[in-house]
Amino acid sequence: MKTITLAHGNGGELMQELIKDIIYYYCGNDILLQQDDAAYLPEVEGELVTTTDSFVVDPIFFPGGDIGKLAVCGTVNDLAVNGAHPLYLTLGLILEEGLEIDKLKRIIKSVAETARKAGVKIAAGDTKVVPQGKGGGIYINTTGLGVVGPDINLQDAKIETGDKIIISGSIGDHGAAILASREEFEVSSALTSDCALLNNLTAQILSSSGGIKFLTDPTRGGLATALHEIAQQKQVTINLEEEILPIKKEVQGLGGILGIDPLYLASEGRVLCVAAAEEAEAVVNAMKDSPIGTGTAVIGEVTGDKSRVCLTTNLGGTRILRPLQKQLLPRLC
Amino acid sequence: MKTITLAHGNGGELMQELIKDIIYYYCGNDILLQQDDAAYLPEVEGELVTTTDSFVVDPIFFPGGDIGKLAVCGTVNDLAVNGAHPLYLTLGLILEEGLEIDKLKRIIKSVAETARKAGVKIAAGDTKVVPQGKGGGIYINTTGLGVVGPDINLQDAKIETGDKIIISGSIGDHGAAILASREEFEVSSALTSDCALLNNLTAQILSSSGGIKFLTDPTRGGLATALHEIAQQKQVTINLEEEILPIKKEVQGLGGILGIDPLYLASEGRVLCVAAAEEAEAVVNAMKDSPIGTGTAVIGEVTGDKSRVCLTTNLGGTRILRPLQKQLLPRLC
Amino acid sequence: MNYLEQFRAAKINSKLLEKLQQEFTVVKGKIKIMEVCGTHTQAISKIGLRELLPSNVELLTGPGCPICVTPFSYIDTAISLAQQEGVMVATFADFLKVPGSNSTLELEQAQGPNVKTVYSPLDAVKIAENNPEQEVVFLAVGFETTAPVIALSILDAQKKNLTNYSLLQALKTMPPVMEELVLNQYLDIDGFLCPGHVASIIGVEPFQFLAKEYDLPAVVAGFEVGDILFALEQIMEMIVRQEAKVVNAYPRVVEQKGNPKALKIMEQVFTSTVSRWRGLGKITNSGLELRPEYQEFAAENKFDFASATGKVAKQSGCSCGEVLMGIKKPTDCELFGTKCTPSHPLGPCMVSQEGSCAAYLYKVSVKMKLYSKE
Amino acid sequence: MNYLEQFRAAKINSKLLEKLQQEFTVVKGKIKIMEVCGTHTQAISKIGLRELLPSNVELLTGPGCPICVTPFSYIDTAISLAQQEGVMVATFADFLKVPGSNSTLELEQAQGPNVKTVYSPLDAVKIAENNPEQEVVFLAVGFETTAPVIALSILDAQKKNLTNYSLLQALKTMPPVMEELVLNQYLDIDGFLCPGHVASIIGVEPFQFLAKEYDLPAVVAGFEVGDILFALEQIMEMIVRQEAKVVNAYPRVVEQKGNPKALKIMEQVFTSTVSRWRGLGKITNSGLELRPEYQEFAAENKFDFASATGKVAKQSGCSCGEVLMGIKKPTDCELFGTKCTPSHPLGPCMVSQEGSCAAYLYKVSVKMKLYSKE
Amino acid sequence: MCIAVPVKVIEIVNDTEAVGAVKGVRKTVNITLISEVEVGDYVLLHSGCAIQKLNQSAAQETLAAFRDLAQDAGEER
Amino acid sequence: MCIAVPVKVIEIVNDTEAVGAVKGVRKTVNITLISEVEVGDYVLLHSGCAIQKLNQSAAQETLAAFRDLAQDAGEER
Ligand code: SF4
Ligand code: SF4
Ligand SMILES: [Mg+2]
Ligand SMILES: [Mg+2]
Ligand SMILES: [Mg+2]
Ligand SMILES: [Mg+2]
Ligand SMILES: [Mg+2]
Ligand SMILES: [Mg+2]
Ligand SMILES: [Mg+2]
Ligand SMILES: [Mg+2]
Ligand SMILES: [Mg+2]
Ligand SMILES: [Mg+2]
Repeated sequence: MKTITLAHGNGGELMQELIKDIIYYYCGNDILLQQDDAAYLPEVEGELVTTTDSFVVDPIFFPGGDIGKLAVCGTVNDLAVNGAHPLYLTLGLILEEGLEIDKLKRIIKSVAETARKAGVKIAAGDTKVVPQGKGGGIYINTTGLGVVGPDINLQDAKIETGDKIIISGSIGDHGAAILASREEFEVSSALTSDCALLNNLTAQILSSSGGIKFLTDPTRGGLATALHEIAQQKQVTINLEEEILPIKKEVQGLGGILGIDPLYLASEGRVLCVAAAEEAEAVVNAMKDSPIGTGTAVIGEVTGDKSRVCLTTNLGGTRILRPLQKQLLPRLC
Repeated sequence: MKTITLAHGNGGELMQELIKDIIYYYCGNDILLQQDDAAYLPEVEGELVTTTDSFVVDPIFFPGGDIGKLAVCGTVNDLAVNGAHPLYLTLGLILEEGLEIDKLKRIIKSVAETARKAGVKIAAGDTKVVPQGKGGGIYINTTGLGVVGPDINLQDAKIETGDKIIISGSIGDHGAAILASREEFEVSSALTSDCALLNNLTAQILSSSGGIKFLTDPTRGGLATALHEIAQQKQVTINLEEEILPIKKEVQGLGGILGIDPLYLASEGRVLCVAAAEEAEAVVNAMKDSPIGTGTAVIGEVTGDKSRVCLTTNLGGTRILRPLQKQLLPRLC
Repeated sequence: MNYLEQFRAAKINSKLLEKLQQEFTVVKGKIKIMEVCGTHTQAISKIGLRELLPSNVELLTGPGCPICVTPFSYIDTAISLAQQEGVMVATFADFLKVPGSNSTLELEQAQGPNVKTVYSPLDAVKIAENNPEQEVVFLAVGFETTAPVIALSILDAQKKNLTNYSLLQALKTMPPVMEELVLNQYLDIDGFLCPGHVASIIGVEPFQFLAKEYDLPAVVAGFEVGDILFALEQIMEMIVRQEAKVVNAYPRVVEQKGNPKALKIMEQVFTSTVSRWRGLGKITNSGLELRPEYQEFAAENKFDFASATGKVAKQSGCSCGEVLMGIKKPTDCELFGTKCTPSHPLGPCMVSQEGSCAAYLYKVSVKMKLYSKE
Repeated sequence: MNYLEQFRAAKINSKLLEKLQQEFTVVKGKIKIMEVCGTHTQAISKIGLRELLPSNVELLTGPGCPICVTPFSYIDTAISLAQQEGVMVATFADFLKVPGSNSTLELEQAQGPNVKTVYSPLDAVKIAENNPEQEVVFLAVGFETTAPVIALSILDAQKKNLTNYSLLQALKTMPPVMEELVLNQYLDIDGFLCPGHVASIIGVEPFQFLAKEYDLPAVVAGFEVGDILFALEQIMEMIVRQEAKVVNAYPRVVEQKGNPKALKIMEQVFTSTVSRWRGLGKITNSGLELRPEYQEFAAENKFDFASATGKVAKQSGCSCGEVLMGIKKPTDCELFGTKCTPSHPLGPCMVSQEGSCAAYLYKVSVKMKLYSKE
Repeated sequence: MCIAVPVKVIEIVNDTEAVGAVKGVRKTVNITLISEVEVGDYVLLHSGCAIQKLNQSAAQETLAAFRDLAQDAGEER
Repeated sequence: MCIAVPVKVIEIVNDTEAVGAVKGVRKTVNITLISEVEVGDYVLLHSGCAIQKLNQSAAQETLAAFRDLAQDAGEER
């Protein structure tokens, strides 16, 4: 059978077979193979941290990754930017009737490889099948569990005027790569998603300096929205410098053609960091040492307490950056 | 705005508003309100247990419940039948563009109420929106975290010949209620889903006797499939007595009309228990004390080591019960 | 208690079984009784009856499972129709998993809106009505029980002026195939359990030839446990008394003349034709086809099947035909249990739990035999 | 470096800005320059230019945002079409959030396959081709830049013999509305930044009346930072020299006669008509409508709009019209910032970040004024 | 061959439709294939249609025959 | 009014279609609205169509004018 059918989701024999042949085959480990209603976890040390995300990316294979890689990176990264060491993921699959089983295998293989790289185990899973026309090929939920060591205390850090805003590389690559791979726009480019695991990089950042105030990953909504959330939550003014924003030329090109602002395009492998001014250089250097941080740049700083994000334009003007409001769709003007 | 649009899922302002107005409004608690990429959890005592399930039920509102109640019950129950005390759930929503916001509110309210009853907190959440025609109104993933006390050791219990098979009530009510609510069959009945929280009942069962060998909830695939899994995993023969199987007359009626065997219809609020023969009576009594265990019955026993499930028919014949193979669909013959 | 419930009363059933067991042991030598109805097969299997009978009794499974008797090429044609743009195949769910050369209807269903399972052919007409741009082809399989309902769907489509509803015809009739079995030189049947729901339409008459021409006892039977036990007992009595009659043991549902209104509608729309049976080949007058005035609803007239059936290249290696004819036992099939399993059936006999091969695999006592004359 | 990149060179731009600032301070008194193109507005906002200019300079935002100038009733008609069974409205994404009486196109999109956003009207034709059972109505809004592309879509649909593609017409033309503004007694404009992309189609000629008839300096400008600064500088120079010319500062794209081929196609399909502008009312010859030979592609001829527009009952209370006309400031609107926000806009001026109300709300320096004669 | 179940007619909707009930489940039933159906009748439901009316006295006779036979078994033992 | 971006024509597909490139992104472009387009030309892309060819020498002249003006600013300061 080359295709997922509704019978693969009915809890019966075919489903068990699918789980054994694909999920256990690629992702199997001592915990997952308990095969019970729930999985017992070994004892953990440190403060527990959890996060959940569902992934509904379209297309499910894109330049630089696929939904499987994305689903692991996304949740591992959310743990990582909270200072946690990621340990376990659960894997909830919603398959659409008609999905080719070969595609599912490629995706689960990708889940397994990325999990291995991140050092996390798939602890539990679930597979559902929805009728053809009620899904997107595959949707994936990953929920993560990690631990934070006693030496890390991001929660109580206070962001102050003068703190630097640092990003680990170019912005919007993922969002642009996804848009570029949508047929309707009839575009193509060599652009690939930046989708990557951030846990090693965040560990490096946190060990390089005690001056880290905040870490996040600017995913949905892009850099502007991520910074807006920080500005609102921490009641600070953040000022970016347009001229030093790292944006790849392809991202600019696509933004131009489709009328989309790269500041609102998602990254899936970038850390956004707020660091004390005096520590910024050390942090930048530590980040640049990482293979996925070579493009690290200071892009702005905290300038006040107005709960807003501003961009100083190349010309010296100021733009207020609002959080994303509309769908990212090509516009007439 | 009365309807979910794609903009509610783009990570921007409308999404934040939706989350605050609905998710936080109903489910808010100290942990969820950290609002970070990931949530820090208070220290826990005992062995950690985790489980995940996605819920894709159609229709999303059905007699006796809705997808929100189901999503909480399902995951709480999976923790509970593994002997765990449920503590936290994560909540991953995949909304379909076009879902009425009032429906979403009702569902999230239902999530919150059921979580409150179960004594669990929603620790983290995620909201995605998929285009109209690529979802089922709403899909929900819940991932659960619980702890098992030191006095409980279901993992090492050994199932032996003579052990009794006990169920906490009638079988297949949920599956039948869902089928009955599907318009195409033009049927109606007063049947309601048995969807319920099992954590109090399982706690009662486990405290009533040290002779509990196995607990599970016969959900997808129904009683036959659940027992088949036990038979395979534990290499035992399980024998059921047709005559004492608790099946509601409406479930029988619907099964007759649609040509569907109630043994393969899901329950969402029943515990299936394997108990030592000498403890069976005490266990049954304890179960009957619970408001959701009043229909408890011994329905069979372990009779050998053949990894199969048999049913002794009313006439004294034997039927081998295979796990569910096909979709549950009305048949011609 | 509804009076119908009494047919399921366990106490009486046990007594009936006891009586039956006693009778069988009285008779020396092998006794072979064939149930020709798939629903009887299913009921017998569900009550675990076969193993309760003495070892000299065989309950033979006849050609009454519409899935098992439908030839391979029909499935391929249905699949090739489903694959066509603008065509939606509507079918009873039973057919979903039956393998064709390269696919199944279930797989086609998964690829797009190509296959829709329906509870009734009348639902297929509704689908055609709501999807005017799609040709809805209903897989018209089954026997006389279902034929009137399918006829009704044609009248319904006609009334609604639908030009996008058609049948892929493979309706069959029971008495002709039963006669074929009786005539089979290798087959030695002592009595027939006649199909009660077919008889509810066509009545008892059409089965009389069994007694009159071939001297065989036959009982028209219902489907409750008591019905089946009672019918078997009636056959036994006749065997013991060396008597051959056709007894109506299902009179609450079966009238002597059947259901005249249903028959009239069925005959208005359909007429007899030769039909091809898997494992048995072509049998004269054993099928139903649309009358000339309803030929506009024949999928055959709307599509070019030559090209469709031209595709039938790979065979699955399935021995279902031979199994159905008794030339092979399921275990003689080299695919049995290894490449062919209920989850991944290669032939129709493995598709349903009561299919000959599936039943054999799970060691429910199976004593089916059916020899072909070839 | 691609030669076009040089138009973005930061160093030159800073020098140009410096020069401009110097010039403005030389001039005493208020200077009002209007950019009539929404894309200019957007570019100016993105570079944060307004606040970099001396306080005696106002950059007025003209009626060049197709969203802001489209009347309320048009949105309602589009929504009522989308709500019709068998009708799919194809639109540029800009329109999705604009509120009608009871709904938005975005909400209609969420209810079913009623609204499809397209990158190009040519894509809308493809959709019509692939969905023969649906009427695809394209929302034909925009100015001369877009009109030729929409004309092309009509020719494309005609070549493909499509009978299910049509336009809901609201195309507008720039020079007539600019003249209307000039004639407005309350409005006092010192110079115009002319729309470069409109000019790429229609050329420089149609703007000459500004200088010749009304003695106003005007510069046809591009959209890079340098283009805008340079164009403003050219206007300033003319103001200082009390000279009125129409200068083409975008010659790499704008030919004196525009694009003859595009004009030909546009004129083949469309002809001038009166058009209604939000806040400005009807303006003679300021719109485009399908020529009689293409009227079969007019949605107006396929649907009964009387019934559709009859629905327009509730008004949102939006003061966009008055804001556009300068009778009210955004802050004078009682809905501003409370009931009307960028996430929940009640009027088109709040829809895009550069809309007058949205811009005002976020305190990007807004100095827009536009008085009506009423 | 064909699954069919008896249902009790509890409502005649129109010439072609009735509502049948069995064990607390109601089902819309097409009644075109049978004649003179009334509320209270039992009909045999197959594939959405009533294909025959049930004959209650014949049922009672069959039940009586069952009982006779069952008694036989009891006696002979 | 209308977003439009210059792209370089890198391939003429047929009478109506070309491939344009800008900053490493390729885009199919309808060229029906312009005449005599060749590979190497720059065209202005709006809503899927090339609406005008770019005039390279005019561009250079404009750039020269920019530079002159910028120099002015430098001198005057
Ligand atoms: S085992 Fe499978 S392939 Fe072989 S005869 Fe049976 S159904 Fe056909
Ligand atoms: S604030 Fe809103 S409602 Fe008021 S004028 Fe502006 S857009 Fe219209
Ligand atoms: Mg479970
Ligand atoms: Mg689970
Ligand atoms: Mg994430
Ligand atoms: Mg599960
Ligand atoms: Mg994150
Ligand atoms: Mg998250
Ligand atoms: Mg569960
Ligand atoms: Mg999230
Ligand atoms: Mg098809
Ligand atoms: Mg519509």
